[in-house]
Amino acid sequence: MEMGNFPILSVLTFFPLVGVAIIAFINRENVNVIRWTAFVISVIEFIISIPLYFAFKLGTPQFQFVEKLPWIKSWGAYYYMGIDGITLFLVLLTTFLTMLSILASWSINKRVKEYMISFLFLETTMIGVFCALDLLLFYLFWEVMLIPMFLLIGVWGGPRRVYAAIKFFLYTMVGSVLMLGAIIYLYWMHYKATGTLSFELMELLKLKLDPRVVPFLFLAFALAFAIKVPMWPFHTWLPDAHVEAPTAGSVILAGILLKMGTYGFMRFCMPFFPAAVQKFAILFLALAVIGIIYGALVALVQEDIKKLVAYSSVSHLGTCMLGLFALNLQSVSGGLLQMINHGISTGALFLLVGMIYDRRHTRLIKEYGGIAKVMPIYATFFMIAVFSSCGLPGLNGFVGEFLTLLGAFKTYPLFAVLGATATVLSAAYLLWMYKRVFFHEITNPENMKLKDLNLREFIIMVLIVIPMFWIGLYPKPFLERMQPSVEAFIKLAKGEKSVVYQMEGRKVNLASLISEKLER
Amino acid sequence: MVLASTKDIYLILPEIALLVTAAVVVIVDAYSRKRGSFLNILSSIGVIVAAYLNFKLYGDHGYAFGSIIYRDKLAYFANYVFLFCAFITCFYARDYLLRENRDYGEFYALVLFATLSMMFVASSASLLMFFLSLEVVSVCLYALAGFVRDRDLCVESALKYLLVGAFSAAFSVLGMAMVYYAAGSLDISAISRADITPFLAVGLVLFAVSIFFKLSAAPFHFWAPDVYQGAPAPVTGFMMTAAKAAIFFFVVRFFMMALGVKELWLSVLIFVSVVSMVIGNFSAIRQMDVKRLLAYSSIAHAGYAMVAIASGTKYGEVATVFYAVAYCLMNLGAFAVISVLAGKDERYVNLEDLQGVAVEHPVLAAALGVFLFSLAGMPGTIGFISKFYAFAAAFKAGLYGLVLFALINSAIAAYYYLKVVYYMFMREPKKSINVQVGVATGIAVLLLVAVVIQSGITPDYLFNFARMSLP
Amino acid sequence: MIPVSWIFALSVLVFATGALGVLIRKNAIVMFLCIELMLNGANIFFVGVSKMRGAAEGHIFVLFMMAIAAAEAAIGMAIITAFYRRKGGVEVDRADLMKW
Amino acid sequence: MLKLILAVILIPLAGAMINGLFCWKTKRKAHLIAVPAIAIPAVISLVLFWKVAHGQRFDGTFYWWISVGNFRIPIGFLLDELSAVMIVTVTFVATWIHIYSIGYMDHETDRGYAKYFCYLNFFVFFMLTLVLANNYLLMFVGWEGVGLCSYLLIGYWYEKASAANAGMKAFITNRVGDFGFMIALFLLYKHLGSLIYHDVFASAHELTLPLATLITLLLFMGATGKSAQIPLYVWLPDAMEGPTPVSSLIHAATMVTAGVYMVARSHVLYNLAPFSMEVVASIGAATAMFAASMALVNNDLKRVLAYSTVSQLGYMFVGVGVGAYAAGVFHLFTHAFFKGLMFLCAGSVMHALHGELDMQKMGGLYNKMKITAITFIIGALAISGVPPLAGFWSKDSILHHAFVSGHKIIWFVGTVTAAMTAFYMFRLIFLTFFGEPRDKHIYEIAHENPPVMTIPLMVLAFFSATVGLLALLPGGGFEGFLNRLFEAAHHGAEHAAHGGHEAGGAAVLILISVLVAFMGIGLAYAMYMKHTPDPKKLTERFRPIYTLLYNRYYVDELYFALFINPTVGISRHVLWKIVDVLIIDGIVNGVARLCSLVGNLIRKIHTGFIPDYAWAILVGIIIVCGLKIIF
Repeated sequence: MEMGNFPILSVLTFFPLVGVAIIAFINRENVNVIRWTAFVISVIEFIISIPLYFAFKLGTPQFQFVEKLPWIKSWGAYYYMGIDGITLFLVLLTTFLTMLSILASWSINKRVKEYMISFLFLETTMIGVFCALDLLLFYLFWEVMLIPMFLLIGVWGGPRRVYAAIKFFLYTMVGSVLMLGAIIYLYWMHYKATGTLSFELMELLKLKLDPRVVPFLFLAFALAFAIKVPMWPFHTWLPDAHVEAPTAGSVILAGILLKMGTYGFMRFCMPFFPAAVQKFAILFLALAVIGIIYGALVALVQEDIKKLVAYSSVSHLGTCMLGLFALNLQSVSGGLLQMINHGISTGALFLLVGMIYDRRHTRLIKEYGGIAKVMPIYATFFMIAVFSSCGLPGLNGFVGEFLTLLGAFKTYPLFAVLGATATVLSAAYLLWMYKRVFFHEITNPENMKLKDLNLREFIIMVLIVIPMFWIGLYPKPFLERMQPSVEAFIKLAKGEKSVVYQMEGRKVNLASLISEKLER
Repeated sequence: MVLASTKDIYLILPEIALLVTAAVVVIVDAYSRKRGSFLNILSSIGVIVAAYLNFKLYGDHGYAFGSIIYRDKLAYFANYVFLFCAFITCFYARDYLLRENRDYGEFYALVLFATLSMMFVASSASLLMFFLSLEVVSVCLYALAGFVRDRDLCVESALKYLLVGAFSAAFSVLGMAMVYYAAGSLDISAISRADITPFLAVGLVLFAVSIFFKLSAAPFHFWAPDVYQGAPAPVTGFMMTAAKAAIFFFVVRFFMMALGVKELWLSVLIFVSVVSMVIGNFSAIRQMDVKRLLAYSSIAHAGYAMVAIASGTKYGEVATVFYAVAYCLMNLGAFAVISVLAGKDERYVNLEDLQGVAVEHPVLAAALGVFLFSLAGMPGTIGFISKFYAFAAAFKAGLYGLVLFALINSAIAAYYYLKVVYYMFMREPKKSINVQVGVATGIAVLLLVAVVIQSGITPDYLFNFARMSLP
Repeated sequence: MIPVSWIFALSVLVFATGALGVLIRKNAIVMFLCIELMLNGANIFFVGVSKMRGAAEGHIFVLFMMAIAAAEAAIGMAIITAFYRRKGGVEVDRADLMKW
Repeated sequence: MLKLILAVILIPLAGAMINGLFCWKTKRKAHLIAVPAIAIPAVISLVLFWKVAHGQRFDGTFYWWISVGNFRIPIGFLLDELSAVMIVTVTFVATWIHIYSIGYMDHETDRGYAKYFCYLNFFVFFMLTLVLANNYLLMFVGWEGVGLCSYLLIGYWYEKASAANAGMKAFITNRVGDFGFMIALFLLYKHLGSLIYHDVFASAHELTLPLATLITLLLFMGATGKSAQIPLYVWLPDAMEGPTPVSSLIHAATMVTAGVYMVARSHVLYNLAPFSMEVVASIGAATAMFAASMALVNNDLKRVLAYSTVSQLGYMFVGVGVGAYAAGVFHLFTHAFFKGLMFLCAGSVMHALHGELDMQKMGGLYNKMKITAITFIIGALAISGVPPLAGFWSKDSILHHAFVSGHKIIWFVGTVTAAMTAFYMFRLIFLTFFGEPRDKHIYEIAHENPPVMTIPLMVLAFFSATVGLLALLPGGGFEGFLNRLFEAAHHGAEHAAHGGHEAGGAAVLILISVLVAFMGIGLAYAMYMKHTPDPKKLTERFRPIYTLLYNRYYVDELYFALFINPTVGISRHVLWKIVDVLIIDGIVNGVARLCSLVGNLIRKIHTGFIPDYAWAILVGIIIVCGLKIIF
């Protein structure tokens, strides 16, 4: 499929803003019109993103669909967008989950207009984060993203929403200001070395840094991303934010936002400072493993379903980090795939929890029991999601988890073995929860009259279950698209700077495109 | 010897335009109370004329009136900034004044007088000229602060401003006298050539007191929360922005360009910067009065700007100038919104009163949100660009520790901005706030929102403009 | 001829007296007068230095200063009057609405 | 051949999908889809078996599943003697159990009925994947997949708390074993670079002894989970909460033998690691006896059978552990028939008694349920090792191999266990089918079940009685057929083992094991028919032992006290409440609170009093001047 000069990434990034503009002019009383508009926009967005998958060139680690325009000329900052095998699926995941999340937001009745505006705005920033190849541009999207998420949690969240929203915002902010400092340092070092100002990823990757400073820079970046991942012990914002956020917010938070942390490690933190990666590998592997086990153990004893899923995220993301820091092809591919998997399976779990919450307005496990009898379809989907999350072979979770641990075992057997305990623990906490919620007799009379999924919810679940089986049974399309980029990442993170990315031959330039169109 | 050559007059044409306008305003106001409501248009036109003249003059360098006024691109650029602030203030203040039944021409006249004095502050080539114009600005602002003279808060803030301001000015005079003794002249060029003796240094420090004072930099900031809280919102907006910007421009001209920061000032600047950030940010955390909160925030911002000043490099100069501009835009906007939200007699300035505004006035709340996020330094707004560049400049100059401190501070600062957003967006409205948004205010706010966001996303125009204004 | 240091000493003395007045008095008018005293203390030094150098600059400066002080006094009195009207006194501890 | 194999695997999957997705359409007619979905593969399996018997093998790839760098895993299948035996066993037994289920599950709701058959087909799909895979990872897929189905089917009556718990327990316990399995796979990949059997076995000799030992032990850890060996056997007795046909198919005939299959499949690796072999054999023997001892006193019909299964699985591991892979698999094969049969019989009794399982309430049922009783007795005789029934041949072969390979103790344990087996089986028969009815009401309602249930019983009984005779086929019989596979890699490690029924010593061994079987039966007859010695008195006499046995050695309690409760307790009270909430979040919130506190202090310096402000300015000036002068 030939993309021509179509600036697909820009369109993807800014199309939701068109939706924002449209919704801004709809009367706030027309709630359904607003919902449908938002949904249609997100569907179109998803459809626009599909060609990425087909047009993506295999076998090259270079960035594709690249667009480069001068942005802040006096600072040497560019509007520089592009994706590679690492981000391709993250972008697709974003458009996909946003679509589902909006569809799952029908139960929002309060200030729907603002809600949908925030959501679409959030989508813009998320795609921007994944596509930006200029550090300043990245930082822009990275930080701006906090605002809509802050509002989503804070306005439409649960009882402790404000605490959670502010905690989320400030925690992330603390991390990112240090990263900003490191970015500034790199910026000046690059200027010193070459005499040109640039925030470009590829340019900055070429830098030779003072080995005494590298650890500090690495830690500054790492802190920002570790908070986002979240790695133990920077995880405590997560349960709060997840629990308090509205369903769709949790889905996006778990599905996309956490991935930005791991993505940041892959794209920036580790390639920039290979020396520090070596130095700190053990520390980060240890934290990852602690996160895996700790997250699982704490999840085991949660009383709130959503909190349980939140802690399970800590555990799962630990696996991703384990994969990244083990630095071999299998582990990193697995870690990357696990990022996608976690987005899907945990996203599905949050959606499901949201559905039951809409009905009963509680998420406490003890309030339930025997739901399987009254909501068989729901129970089935929940079970699929549970098994996807705990890595049952044949579903997506297994492929990622197994690859990660397999690869990690090659380089760090001990950590991999410890990480593998997650397979036992995840089964324990998920099935125990499942048992308490769905099995046994119905003791609470309120649960007797629960209605099974309606058509809308059914469609959501069917849509999200499809990729679970797809990745579980035929992960090849995913893995083969990732592989060259993963290989390049490993080389970079190991300090082989000879494989720095080159620019794609063809640049898509929005301005020239527009002028071209005008001339015709 | 002629008292003033044509060239002299020519170079200060913008000021003259303002002077004339102010005079006309006073006269019109005196003779026809009824037409008072159009005075904002009149003064806005005067400001535009001045801006036009400024535009025409842009690029004409040179001293005027001997060696007390120096016009260069920096001065013209500064003029634009003051004129913009004055324009916005005059333009929307009418809505406020009408609501408070204080639609007096003096207001506009005082704003215009203050503005023209600020223009002199930014282009003064002598400490004498600086001090005189600054005092004129101050006198105008004393009057403006107490403009609503039957409001207790206003009167109180005017008194505090007057007494503390005059007190600190006196130190400046003493300092100037010492400088005059040590350097033999008050001309900036002469001072920069003089040997730095301890006497001169102490003189300069004493002189700098009124600069720090006006910048509301700690520990000379104590008046700021009270005055900013008490003064009428448009006045606060004006004096928080234009008056401070004037000082920033002078600082760039005097301390950075003429004297050089490195040996002379670094320790003082770092101290003041750190203390300002700490006091400003921490005091704001528990603050419930939105005006006072922004006042504390402005103290912290003085600290951030000081980071840029401390760098002392060319980058630092650009950063300082740009910071001043950004700061003006954000705070003008914030106070324009507050002037509306506060309601009659500014009764609703407590966060508790503002809770849930977003439900009934989403656009207004969103606009304030934009300004607050900009103040917090969120990317996508001008606040980020200015802060980034300020820190980058200091970083380049090797002030790693200071930058780190400032970065952490700006993360802490995010809390209280978020707090305001939280009250506006995330609480249910307690009572219906009867808010009338005047057309002028609406236009001003939207304009400022547009500029803040536009300059946050594509800062090139504004940034280059600021950079070009420096040699 | 009196040495400059003496003039400086006198000027600082006057200045300090004024400053002390501001620091310890509560009456707004007295405080304001003390500030005038401080200004005049500084002015003494200006005049002295000017005299010593035989230049007119200092003298001119002092004249400007007095003009400014007059303007300030005018506006100051207006404010203090307004204050008196609202608070029934000119003691600065009556200004206690705004703190913290 | 690939097409046939795919047909075998995918037809059950298709059946499961149809019943799963359209359960509200298929309802009562679910079996019309489910039974053919197993029967057809059964026929195809026979065809495949036929081909293998004539020397054909298949090892091929369907498609590449995971492929990252040099880690390439196909969805690929291996059909050789071992897998051929397995698929025939699985599909054949499964077919009859499906048919039996039609009658057994007729009380279920419409949806439940369809769901049941869906799960059952699904299970067969995974079981076939497990045995047909040509690499460890795909085997692992089947391995976990059968675990999933086991979970679903044990928890089929999820409204019963015990069923829900048992399902969860089964899955999690299995996961513990799978943990070891996974690590073994990691090791294999790390050191051999592949997980495909062909490559692994071809390069297995490169493994050092410790490594081979470690890998095989970890694999065996997986096996202990799936095949319910010490220490992970605890889930199997509880698994009896599932419908009885499920216990029969999954927890007796097929799934639980997957561990044995896996060890047999990995014989190349085990041959490299003598120590692991010893461990396998020892654990097998220990489990055999241990489980049998618990079966002695249990009064629950199904649980006795469950312990018996655990015990018999122990035998199988003894077989593979002493290197007699063929014997182990042979026992697996015969066990599938007679244990499947006995479970179905137990189910038949249960069905007739509306779910009653307590043997103490039964008695004399022979009169009411002749077919069930007779078929059960056939099964019991088979398991007790009474010639010429199936169990005799396979069990004896294992004991024989154990003895001749020098594992005298293991042989002794196995023989004693054989006696115990005979005893508890006949104890069960006497208590259930003979003697006086102990509960009138239960006796009243008892009735023979419809043919749809009895015909499978009879078929399986027939095979239980006769499959052992396969050992007599020319060319070494059943074991000879399998040894075509095992011998190839054997290199004479266990040369004298196979076909050892001719030697004189062997005859003595046979005699001993037949004797102990009859001793066991006789003792059971004496105690439960003649009451000499009276079981009650014995119980009184050996009260502590009885209590220990009756309470299953308190192992479950021990596990709870040692692992589960501490884990949950520490997680809740230490990790969550203290580490997470108090310490980590406490620090986070503490920083925030500290900032707030400091903020409140700092803002108090703005007193609002003008002279104070003047003082501040003075202090500021002094500090600034000081700084200026010092620096």
